[in-house]
Amino acid sequence: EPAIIFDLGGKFDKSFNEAAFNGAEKWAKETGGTYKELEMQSEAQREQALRSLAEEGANPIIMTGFAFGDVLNTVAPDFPDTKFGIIDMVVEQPNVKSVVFTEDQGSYLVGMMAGLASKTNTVGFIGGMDIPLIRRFGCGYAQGVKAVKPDATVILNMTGTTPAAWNDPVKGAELAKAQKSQGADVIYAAAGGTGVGVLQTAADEGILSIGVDSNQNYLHPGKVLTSMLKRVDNAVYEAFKEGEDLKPGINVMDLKAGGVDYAMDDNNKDLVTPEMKAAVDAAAEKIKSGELVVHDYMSDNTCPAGSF
Amino acid sequence: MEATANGGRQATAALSPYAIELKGISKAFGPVQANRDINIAVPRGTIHGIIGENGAGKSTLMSILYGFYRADAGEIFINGKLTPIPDSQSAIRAGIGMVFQHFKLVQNFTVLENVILGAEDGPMLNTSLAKARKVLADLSREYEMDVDPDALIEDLSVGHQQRVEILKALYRQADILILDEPTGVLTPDEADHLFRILNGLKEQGKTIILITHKLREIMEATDNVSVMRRGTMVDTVKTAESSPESLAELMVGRKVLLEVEKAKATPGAVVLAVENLRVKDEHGVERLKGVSLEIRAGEILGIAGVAGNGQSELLEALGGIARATGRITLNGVDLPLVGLAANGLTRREAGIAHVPEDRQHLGLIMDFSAWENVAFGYHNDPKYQKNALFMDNDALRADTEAKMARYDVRPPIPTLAAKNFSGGNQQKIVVAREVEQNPDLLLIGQPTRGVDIGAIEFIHKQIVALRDAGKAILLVSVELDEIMSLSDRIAVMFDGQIMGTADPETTDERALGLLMAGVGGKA
Amino acid sequence: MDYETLMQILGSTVRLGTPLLLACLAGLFSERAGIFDIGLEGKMLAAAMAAGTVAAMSGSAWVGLLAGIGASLIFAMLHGVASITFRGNQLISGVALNFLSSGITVLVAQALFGQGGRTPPLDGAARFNPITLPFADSLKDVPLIGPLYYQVISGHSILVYAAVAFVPLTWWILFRTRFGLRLRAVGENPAAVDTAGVSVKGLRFAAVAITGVLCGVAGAYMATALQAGFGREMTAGRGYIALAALIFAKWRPWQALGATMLFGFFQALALRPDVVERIAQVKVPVSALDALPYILTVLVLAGFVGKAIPPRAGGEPYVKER
Amino acid sequence: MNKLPQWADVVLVPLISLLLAALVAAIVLLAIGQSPTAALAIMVKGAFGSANGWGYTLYYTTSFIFTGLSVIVAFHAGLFNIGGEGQAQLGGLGVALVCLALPWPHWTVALLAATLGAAAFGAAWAAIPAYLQAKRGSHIVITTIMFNYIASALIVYMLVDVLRPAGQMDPASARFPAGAKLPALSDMPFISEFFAKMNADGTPKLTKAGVQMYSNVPANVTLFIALAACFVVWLLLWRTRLGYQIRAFGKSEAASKYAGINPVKITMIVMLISGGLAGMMAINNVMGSAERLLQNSAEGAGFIGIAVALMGRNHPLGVLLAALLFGFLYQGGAALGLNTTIPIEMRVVVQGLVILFTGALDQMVRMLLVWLFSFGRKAAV
Ligand SMILES: Nc1ncnc2c1ncn2[C@@H]1O[C@H](COP(=O)(O)OP(=O)(O)OP(=O)(O)O)[C@@H](O)[C@H]1O
Ligand SMILES: Nc1ncnc2c1ncn2[C@@H]1O[C@H](COP(=O)(O)OP(=O)(O)OP(=O)(O)O)[C@@H](O)[C@H]1O
Ligand SMILES: [Mg+2]
Ligand SMILES: [Mg+2]
Repeated sequence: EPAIIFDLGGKFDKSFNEAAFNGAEKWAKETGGTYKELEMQSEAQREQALRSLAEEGANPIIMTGFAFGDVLNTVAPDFPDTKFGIIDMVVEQPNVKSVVFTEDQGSYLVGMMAGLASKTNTVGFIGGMDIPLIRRFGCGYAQGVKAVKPDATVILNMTGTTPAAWNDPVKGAELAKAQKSQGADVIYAAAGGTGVGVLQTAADEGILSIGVDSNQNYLHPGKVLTSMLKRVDNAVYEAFKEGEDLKPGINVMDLKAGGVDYAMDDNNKDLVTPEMKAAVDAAAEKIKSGELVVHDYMSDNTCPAGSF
Repeated sequence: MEATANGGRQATAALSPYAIELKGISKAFGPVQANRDINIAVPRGTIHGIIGENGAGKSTLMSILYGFYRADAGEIFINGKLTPIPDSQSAIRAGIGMVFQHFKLVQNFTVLENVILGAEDGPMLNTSLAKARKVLADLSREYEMDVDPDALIEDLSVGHQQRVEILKALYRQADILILDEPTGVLTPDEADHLFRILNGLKEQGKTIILITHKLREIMEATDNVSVMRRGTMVDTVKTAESSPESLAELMVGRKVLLEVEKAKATPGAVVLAVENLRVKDEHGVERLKGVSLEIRAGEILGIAGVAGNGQSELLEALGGIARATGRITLNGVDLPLVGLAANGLTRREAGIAHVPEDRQHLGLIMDFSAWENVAFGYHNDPKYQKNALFMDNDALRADTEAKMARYDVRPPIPTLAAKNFSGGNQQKIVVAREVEQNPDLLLIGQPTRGVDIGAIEFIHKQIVALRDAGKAILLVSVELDEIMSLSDRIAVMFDGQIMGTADPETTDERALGLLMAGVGGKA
Repeated sequence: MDYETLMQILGSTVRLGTPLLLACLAGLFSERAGIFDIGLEGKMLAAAMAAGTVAAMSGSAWVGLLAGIGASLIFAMLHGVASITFRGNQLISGVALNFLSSGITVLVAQALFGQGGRTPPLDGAARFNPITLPFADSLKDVPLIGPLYYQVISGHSILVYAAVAFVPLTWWILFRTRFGLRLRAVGENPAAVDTAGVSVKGLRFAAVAITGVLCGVAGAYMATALQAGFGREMTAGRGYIALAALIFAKWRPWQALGATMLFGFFQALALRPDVVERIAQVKVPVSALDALPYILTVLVLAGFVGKAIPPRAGGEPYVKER
Repeated sequence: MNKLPQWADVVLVPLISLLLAALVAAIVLLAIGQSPTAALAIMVKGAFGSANGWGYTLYYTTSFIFTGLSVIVAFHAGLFNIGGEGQAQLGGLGVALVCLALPWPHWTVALLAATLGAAAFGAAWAAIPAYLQAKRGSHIVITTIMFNYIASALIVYMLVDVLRPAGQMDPASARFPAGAKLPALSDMPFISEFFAKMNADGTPKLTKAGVQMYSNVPANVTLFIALAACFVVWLLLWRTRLGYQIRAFGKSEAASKYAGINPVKITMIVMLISGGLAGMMAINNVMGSAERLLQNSAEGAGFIGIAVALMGRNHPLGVLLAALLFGFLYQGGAALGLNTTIPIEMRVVVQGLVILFTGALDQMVRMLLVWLFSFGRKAAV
């Protein structure tokens, strides 16, 4: 029986963890199988959660979030017969599969769209916890904005420095208000549950927002410009399908592999003009072909397009 | 509403000559039977005294009448009518007012606010306050009780606070006024004023119940007097037909020996010398204003005075509890007055033992067993230590058993918690602990408060024996009789100072009373 | 900091200060009556859950508000029974009820909605939406006053204005009415109230009930105005900050407004480390800003910023017979 | 009010309180549509049904013993230390700084140093509220609550800005060196057999290399330190001069002044001991289990200490039993989270109920008992 552990935001964060949950649900529906799940309540529980599931014989065990990296490194060797999958982090163990995404590429695309949709020439980004991974989102986004509007202002904010930053909608809302008062009319939230507050406020205040991880366009129809899709659902789905034969190693899910994308549906079709879509799609093709290289913040911890 | 209530009262007035009749009142606090089947009748328009030893149940009985406590059994008749009094509201409605032994005032409220509390005229304060201000002015004038209606209670003297309590009752148009030990905190002068007020009230037809320990006051002020003993009502007599001696006998149940048998003192060298001792309380008010005194070996110095004139502070400063300035020397050695070195422990090491005034609050840990209490204050004493780390609990228990036997503590069970001993036996434990330490100086406050006659004699004997062994003793007591009969020398305190000294052989209560009131003596 | 940013932060201050203010006034009633209440947090949380749940189910924020008040009242009465009727330790009772609330809110929300202890997001009439005061839009561009009026004064939900109105109301009740006189007296010397013929228990229960109502409003504000729904532990220690503010305010209503807005300002600042950094010219750790209200409270308690004397009978059950 | 016999007060009151708490918890479970009996069965199985379960139960028990003792030491001096959580977190910081300071040659040396570090940091964190209480009369309950929040902010700062190794994303310290690794119960001679992994057929599980495998449980040598601490606290309180003074001070501050017991000194010493004990919990969770410092490492154990102390009637032996009870609750609660749809918060509910009934409604329970006893008496007459 496979198992999944969700990180602190909880499986209903409408974003990252929910995407993983959807992948698991999809697998369950298709195969009729069952799976075990656990939600983290605190940092210190991670190890117990992992061990408990492994002791109970769950296999494979998928966990969402980089924060599991360290404990997985110590737990995996104790259960050589169990396969583990971790998302957003590389753990080099013989029984661990690591799945990472090129968020910079997806963020670049929605950044272009934000630049094109902005009337004030100012756009915002609200990240969750201030870590290189999230800066990668922000940096890709800023590059995308600058690609279409070189003189645009990109306001980059982070919610906090601890995992609590993933689940602080009040702070998200206040940051969104602050960005709006600085002139931003499109705000990209890459902040897990915190983003719910950002999107809510943007809708309340009559500006556009961009969702993350899951397709969040439906949350405020006609008010969410698009969502940067990170196909965590696919990653989980695939892992569950591979089951006990989960292939260890590193799996990079990039634009080309369908790991990241932007969301189009009925909710935002009136917001995205055909020209915008054409421009973004063209860039996507160039990225896939390698013609266009988006700078990855995590490669050197710098961002050419903005400062945090 | 008030008018009809008054009218109702007047209507029934004709029916019964008694303002109050209590029938078969009983009340227990846990194991303590504070009142047992009490009957009493108080004729209207009289001042009725109630006397009895500490703990006899006087306050309890009156609190029941005022609805503060609920009786376990019994009936209350007001003006001949059966009147259940389940709470104070009912008592107030029945025209009863009470001034408690411990005042029930809100310290940071003004006089006016305290007066209207619970007797407001409507949901809005300003109308109530305006009316009360007027009524209060009238009452103050009528009874010569001037108080500033806007003063905060905490800024008033005790005497004034008591006036506020009386005004509170009068404001509620009380016909029956209960005063629980009103003069304990007053100077004789203030007390006289109070009695003038009470007589004025009586002339207006009000009924007054007066609880006091002072036989003189009973004789001077009351029409009738009831005597309580150990929770029961012993007798009610006409004051005019009784005498202090007969009342005292009723109170304690046998003839009272007021004199303590002791030989003449043979004072030796000065043991304790105090110079210009000053103590401030936590509000910065000076409570001890430069006291100087000396006690010699083999001498008992008695401190007389109305409670609250600095005696407690004197004991606390000498016992190392309160910070002080000035100078204290014991056998010629200076004792520290401030800082960490000034504490009960170092004083004991220096040779001072201390029986505090309030044994339950200071002298004992009520939840500790008797043997733990015997080490209290002497827990560092080498004889109670097993080694550097641990206390020798076995030795302590043995020691306690010995002390209990010698002092006839009942029951003689070292493991019983202090709170499970009666007041007298608690006091014996404290006295045993302190006296057996064989100190150079014994400080002893209210040694026989709440203690029965038998135990009083025993404790007095211990004090005299210690004196005869050549030790110095400082005795503080509010009981003038006790001071007169035990002391070899008497110092009278008033307002934080020593007003004068007297020889018990040659002085009398009247002379002491003047000193206690701050009249005469050194200014 | 430019004026526009300041106004924006002050606007946040009002929004974030409001739950603190409501909870602080709540605590004021209870503590003035001599019942210590460290359970403000739990009551707010229970109210937030009930308000979020009922608003989601009924679609009406007002019904949600009532439910929030109801839930908070239940906790208040539990505290009353424990500390007034059974003379239990008020601190322990408060601690216990906080735990109870922290757990039971998640249990109930999870049982009802199955969304990880959250209620569904609220919108439309299920939320208390911002109210734009008259002329706010037209005055917006008037220098100085315009932004102040538009950002700080206008644009809050009705509960914010209600909370501010509770301040003079509380003052008036406490110092101008019979009830207030008795309530203050019972917190200072219950025996005085008792012997004056007024029920100590009745007064204390009334005070505790008011505390329940105000905490209920505070919690409902959290779930239906500040946020759009209930989330686990969403009060995030605000009850304790309110308690701190109460001490800071020395148990007085107007000072409570000042103290809670000050603490709200700290919270608003903590949201904008960029601004703080610009002003201070050094990188200030966000955790330092988070800790500021608590540090300030300790300083107040230590008497460095004026001595706070609590109601004298506070924390002690009223016992007539030992 | 009638008095209860002592045995009833000591044994019956907590038991009945516990029963009432359990009853209400059962009602809560029924109300959310779950079966209380099934839940109990899962909890018992999860906590005591396997060696691994025991490993966690004892691990939690160890932590709760420390925080429970911390609370009772302060209680006996009349001080209500709600700051155990913050003190335990600071203790964790102490442990981390010690463990990361040196490549420790052997765990015994590291344990000694880390224990000192944990106790010192926990004590230091309690010292400020203690000082403010003793010298300035600031209510220790409020200050310790404030210090809990300040502690967690401080830990965040330390983890984010100071202790986090370069390149690591989650706010946590580096792993402690191997020399600082405490033996888990499953690493210890004799005891380890209990934690051997078994195949389904009952034979011992072997690695590929043919070595016997053991469950790696978090319960570790610290358990024995905790047991020793119970005994030491008992000795301290009831056998030493200091304990005598602590208890006297706690019963009556006024009287202890009369006896020359210095309130400032006692308050300080007691809070240092209390904070030290709470801090020492960190050798169990931070050094013994996580082997690095994490955010919120104490996981509420500081608060559970209050429940444990109340349940344990302020006696070290009672604390030991109550800690085991809460260890069961915690591990059982985790099992609930794993195996049922009952949220893990259930254990917080139970914790709240236990504190409520044993700490705040004890008078009610006592009155109930007096009432019941009065029947017995009447029947006897
Ligand atoms: N609230 C109470 N709870 C328990 N016991 C009480 C209470 N009040 C009084 N008692 C006990 O009841 C008995 C009678 O006390 P009461 O105060 O009526 O005596 P009293 O005659 O007024 O004495 P005193 O002269 O000292 O004022 C005493 O044994 C006392 O300890
Ligand atoms: N709180 C208590 N708990 C248990 N027993 C008590 C308590 N208080 C008093 N007692 C018991 O009740 C009895 C009466 O106590 P009380 O203080 O009224 O004695 P008393 O008649 O005033 O004696 P004494 O003259 O020695 O003061 C005593 O035997 C005592 O052991
Ligand atoms: Mg009396
Ligand atoms: Mg007695």
